[in-house]
Amino acid sequence: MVRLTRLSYNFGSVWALKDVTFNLGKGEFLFLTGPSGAGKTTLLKLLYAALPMSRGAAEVCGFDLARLHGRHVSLLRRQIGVVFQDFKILPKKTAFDNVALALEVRGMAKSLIERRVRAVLRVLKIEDKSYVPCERLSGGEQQRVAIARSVVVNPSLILADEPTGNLDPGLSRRLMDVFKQFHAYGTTIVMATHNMDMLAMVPSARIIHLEGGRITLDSSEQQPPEGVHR
Amino acid sequence: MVRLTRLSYNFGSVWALKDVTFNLGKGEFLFLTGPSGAGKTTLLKLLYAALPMSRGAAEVCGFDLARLHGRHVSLLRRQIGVVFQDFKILPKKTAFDNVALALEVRGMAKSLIERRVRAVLRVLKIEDKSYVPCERLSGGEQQRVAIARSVVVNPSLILADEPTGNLDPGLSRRLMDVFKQFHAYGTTIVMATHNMDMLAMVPSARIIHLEGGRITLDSSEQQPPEGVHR
Amino acid sequence: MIGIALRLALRGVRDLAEHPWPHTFACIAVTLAAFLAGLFLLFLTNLDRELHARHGQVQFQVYWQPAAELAGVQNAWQELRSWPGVESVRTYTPDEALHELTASLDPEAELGWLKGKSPLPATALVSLAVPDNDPDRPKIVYERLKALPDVAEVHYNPAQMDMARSWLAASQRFLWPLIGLLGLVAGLIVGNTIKLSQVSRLDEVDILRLVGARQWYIELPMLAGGAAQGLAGSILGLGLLKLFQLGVANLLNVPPLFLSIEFLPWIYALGLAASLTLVGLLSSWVAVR
Amino acid sequence: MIGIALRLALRGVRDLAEHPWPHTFACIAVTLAAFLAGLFLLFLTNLDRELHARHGQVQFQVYWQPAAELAGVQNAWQELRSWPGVESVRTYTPDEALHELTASLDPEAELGWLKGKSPLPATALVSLAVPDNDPDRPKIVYERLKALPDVAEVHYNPAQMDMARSWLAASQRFLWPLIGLLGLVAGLIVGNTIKLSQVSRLDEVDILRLVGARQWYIELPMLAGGAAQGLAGSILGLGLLKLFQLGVANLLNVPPLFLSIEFLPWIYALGLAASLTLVGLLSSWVAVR
Ligand SMILES: Nc1ncnc2c1ncn2[C@@H]1O[C@H](COP(=O)(O)OP(=O)(O)OP(=O)(O)O)[C@@H](O)[C@H]1O
Ligand SMILES: Nc1ncnc2c1ncn2[C@@H]1O[C@H](COP(=O)(O)OP(=O)(O)OP(=O)(O)O)[C@@H](O)[C@H]1O
Ligand SMILES: [Mg+2]
Ligand SMILES: [Mg+2]
Repeated sequence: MVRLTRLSYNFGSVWALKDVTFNLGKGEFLFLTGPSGAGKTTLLKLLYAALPMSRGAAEVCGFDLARLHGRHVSLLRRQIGVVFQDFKILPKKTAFDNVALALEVRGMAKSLIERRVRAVLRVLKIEDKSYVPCERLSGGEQQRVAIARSVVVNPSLILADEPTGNLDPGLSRRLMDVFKQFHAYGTTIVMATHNMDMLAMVPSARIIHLEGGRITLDSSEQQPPEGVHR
Repeated sequence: MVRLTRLSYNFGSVWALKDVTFNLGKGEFLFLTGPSGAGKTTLLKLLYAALPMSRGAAEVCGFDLARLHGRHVSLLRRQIGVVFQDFKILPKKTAFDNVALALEVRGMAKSLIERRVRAVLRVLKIEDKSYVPCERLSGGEQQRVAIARSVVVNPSLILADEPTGNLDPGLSRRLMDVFKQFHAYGTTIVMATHNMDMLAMVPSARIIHLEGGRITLDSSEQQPPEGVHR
Repeated sequence: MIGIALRLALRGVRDLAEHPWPHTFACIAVTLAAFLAGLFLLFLTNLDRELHARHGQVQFQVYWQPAAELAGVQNAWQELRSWPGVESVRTYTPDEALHELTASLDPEAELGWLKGKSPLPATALVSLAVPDNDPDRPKIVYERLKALPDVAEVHYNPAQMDMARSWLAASQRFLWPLIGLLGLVAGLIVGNTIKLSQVSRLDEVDILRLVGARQWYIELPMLAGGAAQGLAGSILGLGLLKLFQLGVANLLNVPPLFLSIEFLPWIYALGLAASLTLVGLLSSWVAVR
Repeated sequence: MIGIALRLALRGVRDLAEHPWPHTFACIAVTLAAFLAGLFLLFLTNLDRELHARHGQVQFQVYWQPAAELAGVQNAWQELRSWPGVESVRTYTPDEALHELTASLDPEAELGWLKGKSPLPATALVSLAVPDNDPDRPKIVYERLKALPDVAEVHYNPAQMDMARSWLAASQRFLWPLIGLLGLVAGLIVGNTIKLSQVSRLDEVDILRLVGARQWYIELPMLAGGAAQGLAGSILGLGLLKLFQLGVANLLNVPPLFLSIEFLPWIYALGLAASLTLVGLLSSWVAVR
């Protein structure tokens, strides 16, 4: 699903990622941890082609990121559900519209959209805020809209950047349940988090710890790099 | 420092706060907890006059919020340091400028500003990002800028809304150390958080739990409402 | 496909309501730019029309011999009116000429005693239109006038003839470039403003890209929105202009100016609206890129 | 206090660079609006000047008797030029008149044999300025011309006289309202655009309020920024206009039009710049509120 080989990325003189190499098989659950500024967001951004590749090689969902452009970018992104650290939802549109947007972009029929969006909003317990403009939602509610938008498309890869930062423990657990359910159906999940409680909730998950842009710990290191996880 | 009497607030038909009553003495440390959408942010916004009072009575730092307007709003706000849940920093300005802004607004001399801002940025470990525009900072770095701006003014009341959402455990602990230090010097602190680990770090703190806009638990309830804490 | 495109376009127009202020301001600015451009055009077209009307013609003053028979002269006058290109003929019998002259100098003069004894000749003022494709007409007409029986003299101001021709040439040379310049400036104002108002939607564009929207899916609503603003603004602007024109139409239409201000030829108005709409579309396109 | 105000104002101008695109677009739009308004003004002032020059005067055509002594006539011509209000006197001896007439009709005609035997009288075309405060002058001059020795006839077009007066009245009545309207429209365009560009700074205003800034601390930089944009735009626009004027100044200055296009009177230019600056200031103020 994801193969990174000596991936590096710099913002001017700041190297946010240095020689990151790992493979992630279909259906794996990966926690990205590391202190603030370690490069977690940068890594996720590279994976969904929001930053251009500069050094190293990367393959995501069968797309070679170094040779990706034009409409292939949108094709790649349609396979990925992303929860952004800063949500990136449209403040003037309602929660429903924000979530539906991801499906409309894929050309899905209106009635189907309606059903799926409702279902997802219900699972994340914001169905009562469906028709409220997002700028009027609380921090946690906005975060749940962002999460809903990422999973509503039934992606084959979910990238979640600090998705529990504004959620209370109860909602965090519920979110993990949703992710675990997707995981059970074979979705690959990459979640960047500072919340150590989350790690405990998915004991089978792989953990990669970044520090200063380098991998300092990979819980699967004992195993051969291209092994059981594929 | 803060006296609330049957404070209620509604957004249209949604009652975000209902009959909230409590007194907070100078130098108290209060944790506001509660599920997402409980009304924590709304309560904080009322305290620094970002929302107009509608029902009930409130006094903050000696200002009666119901009869506050014009330049008194800015006078009140100058006594308060606020960490916003969504940071509210200027993306185009550097970290230094964002923090300095709070001091410039108070008419402080340039050289003094320089010294204080540097000191605060160092404590929060972002001195190496001082001259980077904030839009280029990571989530946790932006949050630290927001925190730095709230404490740099030496406020008599700190309102912090989920200040550790994007911080790793190490930085969260450091932030709590900073807050505890201010607390030791007599600053009143109100912190809304979902992070239960934080509660454990200030054992002497008072905890108010909101649910659906109502106080469901006040750890000082055993004591008379207008007692030792004044 | 067309259904989707239409739906997207409609959505683009609807979405303008999400940022009401920028788009209202933009629409006002487009309206005003359209009005200003239209006002200028109105001015130019009216001026051109007026000058064409006044200068695109030559006048001959024909003097008959004082001894000429009035009946014969009046026959000639009748004939004159049917000559090709002759637009008007103002005639004065000797008595009328005298009356006209003295009345203009001293309205109270008592002239009854001069009746029938006027020292002035019979005259006719012949206005001739000079078409662009027949520059020799004045000369031919001049010869024909001279050849009329009993005609003593034919005066005409050759400078006037030149003036007419140079005005025509100048207006041909400058009017269109001026209109072009005007269009450019109005277009730039409108384009700028619409681009500026679309800046408030760039966040949206970003987010759409991030959730996997194709380029056209993003662009179409923006283009439709921009075009709608251009169209709405130019229609409002032209409406304002029409009101203005109705208000001033007859203000100058008093003797002896007789300047009636007419509305833009509809083709100009249509062109203005169409080009501003196009500009709105293009500048939205630039804004999304 | 003044130091702080100055520093804040400077900061407002500097901060424009933080949102380069909106403010660049706004500045371009202001430039173009200023240019357009200036162009219109240029047009109006030149037209007015031209029409005043052409219509604010009356022309008399004076015919001497064919038998008059040429020397005496030429003395009269000399005297004429010194009369009050007389702007020019174009004179034709009989030969010159004949030459002029025939040359204009047929430039190749051989006229040597006619020399000294011209059938035409000596004539003079007297241009008289008609000041607003002396409407009777034409009549007086007419009487004096008639009283000259050997003068046979004096023609003048009384309608022309009326025309001059009505134009003056009309331009007094319409020029200023038109300029006012123009200013209003340009002002609205500029105001709108600057307000639109300041929308991108409203976040900043919000944040400043939240950290406890006073109203004037927030407003001053915005006002300075808006005024700077208005000023910069109008200076650029007037610069463009000057270039335009230099480019076209002599295009129409060819015989027989002799229309030289002059730049705006400096007081108009100054007024334009000042009012656009004020508009920028005011609309920023509205934006912050
Ligand atoms: N501007 C607004 N207009 C309408 N409703 C609002 C607005 N702001 C907040 N609300 C509603 O008020 C309720 C309380 O919101 P508030 O932001 O105070 O919650 P919170 O406790 O801070 O939650 P979180 O932990 O998710 O940040 C929520 O139901 C929210 O949807
Ligand atoms: N657009 C940018 N321009 C310049 N530097 C950047 C930019 N974005 C991120 N950086 C820098 O790159 C480094 C890694 O940033 P990144 O956002 O990946 O960190 P992170 O691991 O997500 O941190 P956090 O947990 O705080 O969100 C940081 O030092 C950050 O300042
Ligand atoms: Mg991050
Ligand atoms: Mg909140």
